[in-house]
Amino acid sequence: MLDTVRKIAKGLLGQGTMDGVLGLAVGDGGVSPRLFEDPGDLGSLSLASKWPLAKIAVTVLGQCPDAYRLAVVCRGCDERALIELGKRNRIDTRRLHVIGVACSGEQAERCLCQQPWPSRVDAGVRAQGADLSGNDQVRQYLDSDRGVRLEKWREAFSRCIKCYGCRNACPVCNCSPCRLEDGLWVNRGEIAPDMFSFHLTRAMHVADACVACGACQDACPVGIPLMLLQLPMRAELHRSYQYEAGTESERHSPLLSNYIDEPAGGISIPDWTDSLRKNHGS
Amino acid sequence: MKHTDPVDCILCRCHGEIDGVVDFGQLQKQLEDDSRLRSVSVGNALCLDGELESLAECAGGRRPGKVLIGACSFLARGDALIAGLENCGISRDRVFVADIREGCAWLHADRPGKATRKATDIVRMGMTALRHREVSADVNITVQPRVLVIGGGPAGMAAAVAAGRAGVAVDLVETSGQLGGMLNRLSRVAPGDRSAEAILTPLLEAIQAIPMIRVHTGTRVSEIRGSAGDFDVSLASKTGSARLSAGAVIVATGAKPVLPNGQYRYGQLSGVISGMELEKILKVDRSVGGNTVFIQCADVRNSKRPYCSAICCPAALKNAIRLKEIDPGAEVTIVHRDIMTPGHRLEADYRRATAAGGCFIRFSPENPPRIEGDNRVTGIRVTDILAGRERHLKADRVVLGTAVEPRIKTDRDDPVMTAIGLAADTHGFYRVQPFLHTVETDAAGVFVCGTARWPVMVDGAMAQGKAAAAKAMDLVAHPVRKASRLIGFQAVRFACARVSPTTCSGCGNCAAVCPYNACGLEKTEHGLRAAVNPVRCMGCGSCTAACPNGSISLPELGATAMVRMIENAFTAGNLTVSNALNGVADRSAPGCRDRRNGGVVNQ
Amino acid sequence: MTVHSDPGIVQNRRDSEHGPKILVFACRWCAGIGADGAGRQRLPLPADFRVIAVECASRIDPDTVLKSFSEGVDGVAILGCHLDGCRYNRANHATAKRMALLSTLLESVGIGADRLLTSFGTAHEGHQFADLMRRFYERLQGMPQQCRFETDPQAVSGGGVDHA
Amino acid sequence: MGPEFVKTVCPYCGSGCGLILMVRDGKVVGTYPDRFHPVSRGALCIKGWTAKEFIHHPDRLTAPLLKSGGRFKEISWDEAIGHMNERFDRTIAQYGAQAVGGLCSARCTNEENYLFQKLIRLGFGSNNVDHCARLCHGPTVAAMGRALGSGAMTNSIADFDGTECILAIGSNAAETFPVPMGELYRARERGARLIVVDPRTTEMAKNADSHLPLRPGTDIPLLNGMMSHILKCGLADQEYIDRRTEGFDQLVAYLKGWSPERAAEICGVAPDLIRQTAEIYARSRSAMVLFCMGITQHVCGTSNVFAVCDLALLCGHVGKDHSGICPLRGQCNVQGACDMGGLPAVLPGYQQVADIQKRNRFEAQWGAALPQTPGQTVTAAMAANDRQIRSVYVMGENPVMSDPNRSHTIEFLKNLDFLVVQDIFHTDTTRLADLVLPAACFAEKDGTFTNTERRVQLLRKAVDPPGQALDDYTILCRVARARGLDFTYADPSEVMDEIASLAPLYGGIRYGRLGSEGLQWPCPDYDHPGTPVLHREQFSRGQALFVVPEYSPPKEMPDERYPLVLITGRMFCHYHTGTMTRRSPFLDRETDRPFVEVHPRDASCRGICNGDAIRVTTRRGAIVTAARVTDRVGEGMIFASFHFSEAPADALTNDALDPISNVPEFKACAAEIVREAACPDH
Repeated sequence: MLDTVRKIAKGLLGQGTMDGVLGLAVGDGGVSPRLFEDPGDLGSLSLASKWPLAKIAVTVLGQCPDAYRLAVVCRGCDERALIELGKRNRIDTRRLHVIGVACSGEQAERCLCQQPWPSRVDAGVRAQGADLSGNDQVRQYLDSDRGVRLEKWREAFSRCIKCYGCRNACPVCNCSPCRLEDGLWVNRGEIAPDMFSFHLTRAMHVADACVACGACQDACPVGIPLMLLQLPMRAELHRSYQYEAGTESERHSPLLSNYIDEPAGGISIPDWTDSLRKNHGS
Repeated sequence: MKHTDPVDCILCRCHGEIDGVVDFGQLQKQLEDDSRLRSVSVGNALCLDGELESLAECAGGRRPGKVLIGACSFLARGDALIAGLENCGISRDRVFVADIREGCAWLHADRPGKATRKATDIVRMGMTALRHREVSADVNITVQPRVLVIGGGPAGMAAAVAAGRAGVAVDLVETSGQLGGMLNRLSRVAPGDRSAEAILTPLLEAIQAIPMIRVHTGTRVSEIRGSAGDFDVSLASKTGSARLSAGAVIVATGAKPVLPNGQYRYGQLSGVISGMELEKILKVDRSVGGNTVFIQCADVRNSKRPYCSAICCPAALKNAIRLKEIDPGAEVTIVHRDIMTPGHRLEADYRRATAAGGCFIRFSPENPPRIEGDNRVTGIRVTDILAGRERHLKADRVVLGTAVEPRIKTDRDDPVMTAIGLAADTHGFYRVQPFLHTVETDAAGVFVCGTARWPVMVDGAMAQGKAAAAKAMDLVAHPVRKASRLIGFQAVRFACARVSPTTCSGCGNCAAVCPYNACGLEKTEHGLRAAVNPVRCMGCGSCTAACPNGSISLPELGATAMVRMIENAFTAGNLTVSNALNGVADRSAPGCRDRRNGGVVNQ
Repeated sequence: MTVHSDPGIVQNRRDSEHGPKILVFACRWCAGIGADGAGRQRLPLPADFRVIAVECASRIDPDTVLKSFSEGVDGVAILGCHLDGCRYNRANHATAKRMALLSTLLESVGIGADRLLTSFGTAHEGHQFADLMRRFYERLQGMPQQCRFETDPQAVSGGGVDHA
Repeated sequence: MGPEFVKTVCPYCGSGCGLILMVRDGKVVGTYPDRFHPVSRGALCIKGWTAKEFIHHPDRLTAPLLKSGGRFKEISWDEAIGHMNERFDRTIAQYGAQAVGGLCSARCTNEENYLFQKLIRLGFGSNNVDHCARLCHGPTVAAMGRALGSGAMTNSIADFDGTECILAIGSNAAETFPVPMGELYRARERGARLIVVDPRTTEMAKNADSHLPLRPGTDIPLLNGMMSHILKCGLADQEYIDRRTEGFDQLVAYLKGWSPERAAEICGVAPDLIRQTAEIYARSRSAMVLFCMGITQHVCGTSNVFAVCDLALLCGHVGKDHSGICPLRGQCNVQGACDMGGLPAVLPGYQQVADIQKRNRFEAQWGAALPQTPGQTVTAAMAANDRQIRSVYVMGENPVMSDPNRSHTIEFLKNLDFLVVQDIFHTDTTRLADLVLPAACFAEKDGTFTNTERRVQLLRKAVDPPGQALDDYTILCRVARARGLDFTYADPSEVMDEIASLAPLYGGIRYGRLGSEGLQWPCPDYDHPGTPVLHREQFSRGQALFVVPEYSPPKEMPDERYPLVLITGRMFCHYHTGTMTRRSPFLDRETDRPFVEVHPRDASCRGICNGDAIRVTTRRGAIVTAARVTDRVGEGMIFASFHFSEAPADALTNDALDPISNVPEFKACAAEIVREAACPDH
């Protein structure tokens, strides 16, 4: 799998179709991201376990001259994140080339990923998506009844040390300045920030752009299951509007259009006009 | 306007209506403790002339600050109070009316203690809203003294004539080769039996007589840019294209009759014709004989088109009378679900039709009439609800009363109109402002009339044309207009969105969500940034909700004002906020917000 | 008609016990008129809700709702115009979608989606507004209260401070 | 053409998290966590994420500055080194070698600290070398050195995950040691019990299973109470005690006089809570004790550490997987600075100066005689202030802000004949210096840091230092060569080879072997894999020693004039004297004003509201700061952080020293607060 990727990268750099390939490299300091620019040192290219490169690609392109064309060794979630960034004009997808790598089965299990492969798989074989029913964190945090869920989530959020790692690692989250740090919405100078105005606000901001790559959960030092915040909302977006973040590059988020002009063929105005009548379950 | 400007508070007793429930002593004490209010004064009835002004004078006598009025609701007397202060020099932006009558005293008459606490909170929320309020930018628009009328039907012509007579230059654009629209295809015009020419010719002569009207037939509007007061219109026709500017646009593009394909074996049997085909026959061939059956509500008032087209019944009556005149011996029957003939003249047509021998049969939509005949129609079988039995009619000809449907189905099909912010309702007809604004649309400076707005008879269409012309002239009459006063349904626009380019990341959420296409992305030296068209923006705030970091905001109710209002909502009554649900660190953050000490909050 | 309330009679249980706190974001056209109408018809309502008037329900974003909950509010109501009657050309559709998504998040975290009431076009008139508020009030009554009124200001003598 | 990625170690706390810097055109433009780092595992704290913000700050020192007539003027490196050596030679000639002192830094690399103490000992012939371990884990080095044979953390950070009980005494790890806090929470997720002993209700205390809010400075009574209960219930691990410890009988005799009730009177914790905690700790199969400044920064700091060691040894929770004693080092290389001999009485590798064989080995290797008598500690010298020390060389330290009794420190530094300070920014200390040398920060040098779990990790140079600034390694080599010493090294890796040849703990450590995960000393020879857990079979000193902990209350108890106890410490978004964090815009925006936490009852009876300006006074000085009314502090207690030079907490702290380790009592002194002005209305 590794040498096919290396061969593709060598081809792209050799013929000059791409100015650089962003991937992981094994060096004396272990594995770290690296921008390969001459085909010679592709020897150190490595496909170690998952390292989300989408956010790094944005910063790299931001630092390079405008005409720079970048190939990125993408797993499924990287590619989906780049598509979402293209929709929000953060990145010029024309300058990007995806070298698709499919994730292994247990990597998909670890990330609770339903589609562990990019649209074009150059290396690796498509593994079966993770089934959430077995996962005990999902059972505790999402499927138990309301009082237990609240207790679990509040206890998890009270561990937060406000390192902003979840926001810094998220590929689709790059406002500057960010609303979580302006002192109006979230109190400054105290940790265990308030659950609503920090965690749930961040979750809502990326709700329609989240590609479920798990970078936020991996970057959380105190192990808050941040992915489980996004899964119900992604499911709701899929159920109501058949919208999946990062799959169709032309279709904008359904939250930005009204019910009639909804690109997916228009959905009739929902019958409920008063949410009290809607049954929310216990 | 800075948030440190002094605020003077004036409370109104409303002759016991408010202070009968709210304990003004307690309210005044709480407000006087608050360091953010310069003075607190109480009046008996502020709406009686003189009292508010005198209180405002003595309060604002020193440096003019802002005035916070605790009285009745905006809809009751609030607006009048603001207008009163505006007369004596305090502008609208410096005044806030906190509703402690309808919103508090009258709602909670049986709970005086809590009503007092609620009144304190309402006034305090008003104060924070006033302190953090800023003023939106307002632009002056130079208005082009020209009106563009799209569509040369009766509505468009009437609008053109009305505007032209008033001395306004008009461009009348018609896609077909000649003016007249639907009139050219009608023999007679309901109600009454005036011939189409009788209406059409005076209109055409009037248009000829007015030099200010320029007619462009066989021309299509290819693109409209700009906004109210300064539309840049480009026309396309066989002979080439042209560009012209216009201050207002009147849309009179009419609607297209529905071809009842698949209904009552139309298209399979000859002799089953639509209403428009009958008009064509009557217009040319005077001698039309034989038994005729009119079937009304063909492919309309159903789930696909849940509306009544208002034209088919009068047309059917008019044609029935005409057929009876031509061949009194013929049997003319109108098979209908309901006959819609509002007004005395249509009622008179109905009576003349029955007098002339036409008979009416009512069927229920569940089992509609069935057409008999193999290649030519011979008769129809229909169950008459009133008689309760099925009737068999001989017919040489069956006329289907078809509906009128909009030219476009949804906004996206009509890029020209969407570009200027015109929207269609769920049925596809152009959408006008709800509540009493018949011809104004969501887009400032764009008006709509005739069947493009909703199926209507010719006289109704012409009346709407004149109304649209009047509205257009109202806009075009002033050479310079303030953008904030362009909106139909408000005296002054609430706000105009403002972008802070340094913090905007150019994600385009606001441009996608704006209902008026007033917000777009433009290239600046540090990349794509949002930009607001100050004329089109209506101040609804959709963009502020879509913007993740608040780069675009409504100055009148910005993020700071909203958050401070939320914080002050439940401060009276010494609320502690280490709450069960939130359960996180209590509210003793280093900032100055601590509601433990008697609710003194500093924002 | 002035309402002179005799403090003795009226100062009963309803005035002292603390119901759930509700923050209402009312669009100035439909719900605003409804709230105003309820006042004019003197419909008695629990006094634990505050109304913030906005131009259109589309001005309310999830951050505002979540900030309200973080300030210790028990329920948030967003009252806008009918989904096809919005004065600002269907601006309230985006809010309807966002709040549906937010209620999914609130439910999955265990706060409960029924703490967020979104009503489009059902609060035009006074009685509708009052009925909606009462139903929302009863729904919240059965749920754990977010925060406690520690003491009534009158009861606290001098500048003394209560504490959590 | 595109940016490069450089792997290095975070410059702030002792966790030693892996950091990746993205560099473009000589500028650091991005920070990313190292996903495969053994400690941080792809996470960083708020300071780690923003570590790049101070690197290119305009305030960076770019040229050597010589003070003449009260003003600094730029001079060249040769002039500076010449002037420096000449002034030191004049002091040695006039007052002897003992009049020269040096302060090395817990934020410089191992190689730089090694060369610094070699220069002071070899170049100037004085043992007066010290660094800020004197203000933090001095007692740990002394006490654990004597009780177990090594002053370092016995287990690794990863060991927390899997233990059954975590006893955290005097540590606010959630704010000051954020990333490893994740290990504690993972352990709790798996059922471990987290017990926090801290006067304040810190974040960790809120999330703990039980919190013992004791009065400041009463740790020994509490521990004695627990130990006496464990002995009474026979929960002690007698087999472990017999096999691996000595001096148990003196401890038993001493503990006879103690009981949970007696302990409760002194420390204010309910007796049955003490009993319950003791039982949980003793009964669990594996348990980790972690402690920090709350234990060490007291007059009885060393005894406190002895008490902690005795408790752990009593229950046999040392030298096993998931069981150990873990002092959390506060700085990125304070462990390394101690290892490198940056202490007056110790040569590199904790080899005593007084030990002749050890000294001879160094003299043979270095080729010159070394001073015999151990030097003076910095706190003792400042307390004495008897002008025994005339000129001082400070590298990467800010004693004016960090040492207690600020006016005393300033007076000591002003009385010096010559003071040279080497730092990356101007600080309160550089302003008093005669000569200021511009140094390089963590991203501008190669070298190694040793984190709190004894893991030696490699730093890699990402960008060049600004202007004429040089990294400390180069400066020290040039100063030494100017004095005629043979400091010729091609690069820092050769210095590490020399260290390995001299210090047995670092015997097998070479740059080539550090790779991505580093090595945990002791690593005696080339192919030794490093030691995650110390004292497995045998203690470094053979048998562990029970030492009787004498309890002495804080030097300054509250009285009617100063009724409140002042505790100082750190908060989550600033680091020590704020030199770096207050110049990082993101962190400064998080908290840009000093504050003091006050209990609501203390605040209300003084009419203080949240946010009001208050004046905090002690016997040594006064500051004006903002009040933060919260019940994070107990009643009768206030907490101030020491990052803010506009309200320096060290102007208030008491410079009473722990008799054995000379560490000042930062955690308890008597103070009073008065309302100054209402909260600014914004």
